[in-house]
Amino acid sequence: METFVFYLFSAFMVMSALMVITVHNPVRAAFFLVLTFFSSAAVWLLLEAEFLAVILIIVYVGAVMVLFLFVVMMLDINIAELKRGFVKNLPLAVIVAIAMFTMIYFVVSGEHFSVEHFAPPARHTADYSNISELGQVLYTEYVFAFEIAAVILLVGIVAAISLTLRRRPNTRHQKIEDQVAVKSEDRLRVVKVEPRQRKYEVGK
Amino acid sequence: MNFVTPDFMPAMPEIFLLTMVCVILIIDLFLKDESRGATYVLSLIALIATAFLSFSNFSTETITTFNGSFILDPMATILKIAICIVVMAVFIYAKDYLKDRNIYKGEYFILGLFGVLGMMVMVSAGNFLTVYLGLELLSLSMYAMIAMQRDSIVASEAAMKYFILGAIASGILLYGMSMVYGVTGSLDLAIINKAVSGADRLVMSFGLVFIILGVAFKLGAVPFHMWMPDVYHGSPTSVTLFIASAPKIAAFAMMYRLLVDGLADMQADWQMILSILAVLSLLLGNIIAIAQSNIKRMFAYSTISHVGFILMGVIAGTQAGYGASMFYAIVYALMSVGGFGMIVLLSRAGFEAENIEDFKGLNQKSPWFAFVMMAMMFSMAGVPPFLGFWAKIAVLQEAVNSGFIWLAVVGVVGSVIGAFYYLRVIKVMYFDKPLDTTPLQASMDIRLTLSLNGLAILALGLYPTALITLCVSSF
Amino acid sequence: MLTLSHFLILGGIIFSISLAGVFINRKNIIILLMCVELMLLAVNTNFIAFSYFLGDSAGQVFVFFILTVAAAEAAIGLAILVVLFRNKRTINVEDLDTLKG
Amino acid sequence: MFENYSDSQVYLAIVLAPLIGSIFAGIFNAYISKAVAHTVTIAGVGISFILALFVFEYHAFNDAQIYNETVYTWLVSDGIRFEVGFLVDNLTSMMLVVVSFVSLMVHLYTIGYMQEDPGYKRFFSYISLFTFSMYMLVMSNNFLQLFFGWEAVGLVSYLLIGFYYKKESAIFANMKAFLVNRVGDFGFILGIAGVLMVFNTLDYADVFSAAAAHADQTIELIPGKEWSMMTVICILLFIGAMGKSAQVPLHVWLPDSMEGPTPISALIHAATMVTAGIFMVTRMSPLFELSETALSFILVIGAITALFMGFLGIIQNDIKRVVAYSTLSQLGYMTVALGASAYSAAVFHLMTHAFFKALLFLAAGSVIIGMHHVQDIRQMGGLKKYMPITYWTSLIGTLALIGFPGFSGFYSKDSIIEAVHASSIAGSDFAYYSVLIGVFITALYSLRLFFIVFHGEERMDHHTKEHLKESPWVVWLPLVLLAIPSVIIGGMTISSVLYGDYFNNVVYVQQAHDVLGHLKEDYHGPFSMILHGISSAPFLLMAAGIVVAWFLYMKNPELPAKIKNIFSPIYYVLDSKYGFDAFNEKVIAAGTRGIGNLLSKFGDILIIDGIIVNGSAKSVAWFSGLIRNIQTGYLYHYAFAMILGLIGLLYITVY
Amino acid sequence: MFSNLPLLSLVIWTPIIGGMLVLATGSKNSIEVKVLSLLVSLVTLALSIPLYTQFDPSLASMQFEELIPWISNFHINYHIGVDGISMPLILLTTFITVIVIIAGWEVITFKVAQYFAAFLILEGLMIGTFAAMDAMLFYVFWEALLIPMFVIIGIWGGANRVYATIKFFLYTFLGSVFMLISLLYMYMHAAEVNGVGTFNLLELHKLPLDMTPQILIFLSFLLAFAVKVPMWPVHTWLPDAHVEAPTGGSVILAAIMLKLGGYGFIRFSLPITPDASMALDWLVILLSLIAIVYIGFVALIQADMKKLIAYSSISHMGFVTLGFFLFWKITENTGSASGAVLGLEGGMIQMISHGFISGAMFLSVGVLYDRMHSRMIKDYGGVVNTMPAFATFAVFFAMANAGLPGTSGFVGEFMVIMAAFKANFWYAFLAATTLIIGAAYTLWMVKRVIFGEIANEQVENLEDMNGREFFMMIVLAIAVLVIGLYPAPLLEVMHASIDNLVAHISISKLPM
Repeated sequence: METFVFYLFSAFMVMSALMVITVHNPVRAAFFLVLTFFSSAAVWLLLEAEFLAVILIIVYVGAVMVLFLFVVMMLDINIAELKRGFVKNLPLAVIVAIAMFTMIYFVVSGEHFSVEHFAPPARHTADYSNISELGQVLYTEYVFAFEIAAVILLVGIVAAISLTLRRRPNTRHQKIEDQVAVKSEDRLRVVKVEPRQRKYEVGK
Repeated sequence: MNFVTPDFMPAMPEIFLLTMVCVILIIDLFLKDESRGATYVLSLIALIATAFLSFSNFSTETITTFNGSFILDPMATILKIAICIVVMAVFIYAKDYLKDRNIYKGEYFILGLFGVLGMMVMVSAGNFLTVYLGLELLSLSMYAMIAMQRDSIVASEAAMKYFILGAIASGILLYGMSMVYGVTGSLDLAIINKAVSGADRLVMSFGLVFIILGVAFKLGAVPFHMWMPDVYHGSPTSVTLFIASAPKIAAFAMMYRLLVDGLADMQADWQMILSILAVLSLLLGNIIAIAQSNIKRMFAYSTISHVGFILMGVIAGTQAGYGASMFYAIVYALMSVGGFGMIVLLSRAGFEAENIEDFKGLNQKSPWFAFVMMAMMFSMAGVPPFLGFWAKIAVLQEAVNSGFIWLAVVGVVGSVIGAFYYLRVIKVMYFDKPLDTTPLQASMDIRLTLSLNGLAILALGLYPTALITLCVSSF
Repeated sequence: MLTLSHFLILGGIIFSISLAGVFINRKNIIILLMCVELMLLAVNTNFIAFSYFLGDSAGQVFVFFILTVAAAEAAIGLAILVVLFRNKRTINVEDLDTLKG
Repeated sequence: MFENYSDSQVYLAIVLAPLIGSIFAGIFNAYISKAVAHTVTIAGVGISFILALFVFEYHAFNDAQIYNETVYTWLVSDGIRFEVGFLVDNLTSMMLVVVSFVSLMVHLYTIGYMQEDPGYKRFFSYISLFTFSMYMLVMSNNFLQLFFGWEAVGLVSYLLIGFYYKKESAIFANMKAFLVNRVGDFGFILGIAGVLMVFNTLDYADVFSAAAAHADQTIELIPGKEWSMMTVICILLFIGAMGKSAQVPLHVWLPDSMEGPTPISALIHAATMVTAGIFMVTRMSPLFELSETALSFILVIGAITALFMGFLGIIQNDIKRVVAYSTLSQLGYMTVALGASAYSAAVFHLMTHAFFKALLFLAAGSVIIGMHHVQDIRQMGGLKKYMPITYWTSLIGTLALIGFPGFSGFYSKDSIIEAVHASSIAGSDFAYYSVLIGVFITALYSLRLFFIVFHGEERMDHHTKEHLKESPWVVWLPLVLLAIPSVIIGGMTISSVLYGDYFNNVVYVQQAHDVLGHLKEDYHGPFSMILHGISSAPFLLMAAGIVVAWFLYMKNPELPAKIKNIFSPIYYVLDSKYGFDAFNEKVIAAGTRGIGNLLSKFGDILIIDGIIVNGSAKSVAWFSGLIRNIQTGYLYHYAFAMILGLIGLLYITVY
Repeated sequence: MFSNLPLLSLVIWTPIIGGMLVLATGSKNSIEVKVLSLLVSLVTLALSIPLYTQFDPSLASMQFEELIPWISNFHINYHIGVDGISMPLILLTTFITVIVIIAGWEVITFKVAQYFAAFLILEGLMIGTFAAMDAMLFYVFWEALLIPMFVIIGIWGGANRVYATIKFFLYTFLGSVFMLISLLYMYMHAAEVNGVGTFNLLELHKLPLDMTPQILIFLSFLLAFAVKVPMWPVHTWLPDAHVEAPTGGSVILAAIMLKLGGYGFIRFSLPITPDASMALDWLVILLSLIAIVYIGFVALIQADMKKLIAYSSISHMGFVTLGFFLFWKITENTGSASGAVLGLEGGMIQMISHGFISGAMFLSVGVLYDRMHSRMIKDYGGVVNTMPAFATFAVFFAMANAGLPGTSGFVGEFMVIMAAFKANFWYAFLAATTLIIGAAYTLWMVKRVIFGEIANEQVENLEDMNGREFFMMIVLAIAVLVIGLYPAPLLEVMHASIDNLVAHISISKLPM
């Protein structure tokens, strides 16, 4: 059963990953990526990484991929142009991928990761909480990393804003600090009007 | 599971810096463009204080905290101080440039400081996780900094290239980490180090290659150097200053943490790999640099060759060798920041002194800064009595000591080839007539710092003992 | 029976595909970004598999952080992409050749 | 010698007096008058002449001990002391007198001869310097100083030949003279090096006393072939002598050296410097005696020079050149004597020749003055009546030169011929006939010159003729003073110098080579020698020469032109001086320049600089320009490089 | 009075600091700069004189030694001292620098302060090189002096100066980096043998070395020093550098910088790698002889006076290297080492003499160049007519260059030829050809430049030397004469050191 699930989702995963890199339309690529993530989440579930599987869906599919799609649609891209030159690059890519995979395969298959060394652990019981286990270590052992990760997110925010926020000179928006700091003198100008004496000049 | 409050003291500089960044970030929000100087000053203060805190944290012992994810040893302290000093110089040099180009924004300093934080994390990293996070913190800051000159086509192109390649490199690094994790069962470098001997050799080697790629990418060793010329070239000089200097120190630290702290038992393997990279870097970097007419690009290639030397000390695989490499990395950062500082000095609003030609006749305009630049160039070329010479000696010495004489020979041949393009810079400064008569327009702080930078290259060259001792004794 | 190798090979395939994607795609930077995400996915799969077979949660923690970082990374990457697009009006990889030599 | 002064002080005074005069005249050139210049230098030479006479008397008549002392140590290295020192013996003292006398005469003569020359003071400085150098050469007690003097006279010769520095031919001649001499010096210094190698000292006394012990030493010049070390050394040393004493083929500089003012032709290129080689070989007789091969070599070279250079004298039309070729020929005689181990005869001839040849040159100079610096004899003639003193002194010189019995040349030349005749070493027969024919030739060209210049038709132009008169007394006085020894010195001294024991302590001759010893048995005084001489072959040949000359140039002046036409190939050979100059110019000089060009253009510029240095620089630059293209700017290429690197490293590491 | 002063350090640092001062003034008012520079050089000269007067010629050991730890990690010390080999060269340096400063007095109008400063700094560095007793210190000075020289040629040089100066720099740089590797290797080896690494030259002299490393070290030294000397075939930088350098630069280059190479052989190659020197002496001898003969021919056809003199320098320096490496061949040929010292001391004398003569020759060309701005022989002719005093000196120095006895040029050549004969007849034969070729190229040049009719109007308008030029010439002429006539005092100081050197090189360093 597990094997079947594994193969099924693995197949999905590989196929959709292939689609990601081969389709020309970035929107479709994004959707295939979503599919990959979904399949991947399923595989992860097999490995009892429930929390991460969920996170993958929520964070990746829910946020990151949406961001991707958003950008793809925001940018006005000529899809027809993107199609050219694909076949030309294919052989190189295939060769590289196969070479890489051969290398990896040679190492990860066979005796190095055989069952003797890495026997499948016993399944956890139903009350096992993947979340709490991670949570336990996240805030203790990995508190430093956790803080750094927070900083990274902060950098992401700062960077994204500073790169994309454009203050157009003629847009109107509230300047809160100005509003707060406003003084009456700025708003109200008391003008003392000198009474004007009219001079009548006769004979002009 | 009992939670023991970790010892925060060793991480005091980082914590302080983070706090300061946040403070600056907030303060900067309320600053008008005219008063951006406050951010600048605050950033400098933050760096000085951080350096000072690091200094006061100095201990000859190795202290680990946060469950081993944070290591404080002499090397870390020294490198942190060095990073702070170098970045201070970067900020000072960058200020006018930024102003002239209308990108004098708080983000530059804030991202810069985040970068510093990332570097400090890398320097002190005790496990794969912190290495990775530090690396990403640094990288992400840098990507953003490059792209910050938003109206520049080359800057955004450079940022994009750097981003993509950097991301791929991180991915590869992570893949390697996963392999090592798989066979050693831990992310903690100290534990990994103990577990290597019992682990599967083949897989370890396999993972090692991926990890080295990550490191080599960050350092810019051939053939993982391709990003450097483009990024150095395309980035605004104010950012190139940053990218080209302190991160190499951090990259060295990362290399040390991963390879020595973590995979010391794989020495034979990484020695071989690194020596291939070193040879390629030394030769290719120097050779391609000759053909460059853009000085930033030339520096990029020259950096590649310097990376060859940094690798050389590590390849030696001895304590003194690491010390020598560390020394080299610091010296390199000092030279590099000075070199780019000179470019900034010569640049004006609407004028980038990017080409070697732009240095023509500098000696006529300003003998002093021509001298400073000459000191930098000769130092980079490895001509005594400038500091760069001692850096080269230190690593060559260790390479020879460990029997890598052939590598040392490649190194010196490379530096002879390299001398050519450094000489060309001196040539245009001293032997050619200036293209224009515009006097140097730079504020006092740049002039002063750059002068100090140049003098440091000379003075430390005359008496490098203290710095060398510091570096060598930190292992 | 599923062994560790199965998962690692899966990771390897995805990893290789992502690398292939980098070459195969010379037109669209966004796809390159996606390839990076794929690569990270492969790594994550590796980590989780190891974590499971080692019975050690550290791998999963790592994955957690990778996901976090990847999110930030994606944000910045896309921001840069936007900047680039505004400058060049294209996101064609082949047009990124101002800097060379 | 003198009561209040030590010997060394006297010798130093001899040497330094002309030097001081020279330096004075040289340094204060611009600040002193002509009179001061010549007074100072003549005083210097005069002092040294007087002292030389005392020295001569001291040694020749008072049998003084041979003086051999160090003046100062030049340097010490490797335990070998290189010193400057004086060796004064009979040979030296004789040379001192000859040199100082001729030099003094030339100094005096110069006052008149150079009267109007702007380089007057400079000239005096030079000739005094020359005198000093010559002293250093003859008084040396070691090879080093010998070489020093050797080169110093060469230097002064160079300066004096090029005295008229504006004249292209003069500055060419002086360079040529120096270079040809350098070829000789090249051998000479190697010879000295050989001496040092064998004896580990350069001191004459030490070398000569040890010479016999090293006679069998050999050297392997070409692997597998052993040469006698002594032969090698002697030949090398003799090459030096060939340069200085203008032996074939290194004679080419001497005729050209006539570009210099006439006084120095007399002093340097006839009387003194050119005989340095003869002096040197004589000095080295203990070495040369050890190598018969070297002696034969010397003999043959000398014979060739004596004969063939004489031929050239016949067809020359430049008054000085005729004398110059005669000098060459006479030097050949001396060399022949050396080769025959008749060192004394060589030196004897050296002495007599110094006087009469100086006389001839000065007389020629006098003629030239009279002729307003015309030197072509074809424009002269009948000068006898205008310049009687010059005429008579010339006649004396000429007779001395051709060896007319009773004149000094007769004694010395006849002795040489006899000595060669008596010699039995290889080449002596050839040498004998050469010198014999040489006598005829000498008489022929000498009298030819004499007749053409002083007798016959007056061919000079009108203007010259008007001003033609005898030279002033400063010019003719030296002629007269030189004429005296030219007549008498031979007869006066032959008994002691040649057949007496004058050179007993100086010259060493092996029993087998002792030709003079043989001759001595038949010697019964100068007068009987004259009697004997009149009936001998040389006299007949000489007489024949005189007659032929008379017939050709007095009787039938048109005849020579006809003969010239009939024998035009021979004339051509003679006119081109056997092609030595052409060979040197076209082959040696041009060849040297050619090699230089080749090495420079091909070696330095093309191979080393072009291909290796700039080539490597260029190829690096080219490679750099090429390889920078791998930085295409395309992301996927960059990524590809990374992945390729990754795969490559994986392959290397894992498999 | 001087006994407690670190005299040697003063000699090294006075010009360097003086040069910095000159640089710092940087004033437009150049006369002050010149006076200050002259003052500095004179003070240096004065300071260097006690090195001779207080030198004890009977000692072979280092004198005026100073040792201060410098870079303790690598056991690099600021270790200086002089012996009979280096002391004369230091005096030569201080002497020639004064001349050079005077030579630049009126000629240099552009960046005057930098010019003089460069020379002063160069002087200090060169003295440092000669005085260094620590190999790394030596190397530092050795390399550092490329910088001022690079600048000197590059800024004040002729038309093709950039090519020349870069060629000069790279050539010499390439030569010396391999030496660096060797030094590092020996440091490591010393650490293996003695337990502690050292760059102390005297220690390195004693360091046992196997044959293979010795050969490699020897070759690396050879490259470094051969480039500097320069020996054929790595000589081509010299003519270019000379031609383009300003007069002062040429003088320094020829008079002193080339000596560094010779000094390196005698201080490094011979005592550190005696066995390799023995095995490869034929190579050095061969190259030396090629230099003497080949370069002589090349010099002959040069059309440029400076180039000609430059080539002549190479040829003359051939005698130096020849003399240095005769030891083994002499021993082999004659069975005793007698004569080896002759060669070594001859080489030394040749170096010093060449310092004066080539300096003077370049000054002579400079005198002409300043007037006519041409170095081409064909532009001259009949200079003697308008410049008699100059012509006198020119002929004198030409004769000295041709090795006339009585001038210093003769002494070294003579000694080396004497020694060479002991080694092999043909060595002496080839070496002695310089008598002919050397005279030929020198005199031919003299003939074409000095003598003859006035060639053109420019020559006609030449003015004879002024007092400044006359002073330089006369000083050098006296030096040339004094050494030529009485070299003994100069050799006295060397004997002990050279004997010591011979003792060193005759002992094999191969491990038993």
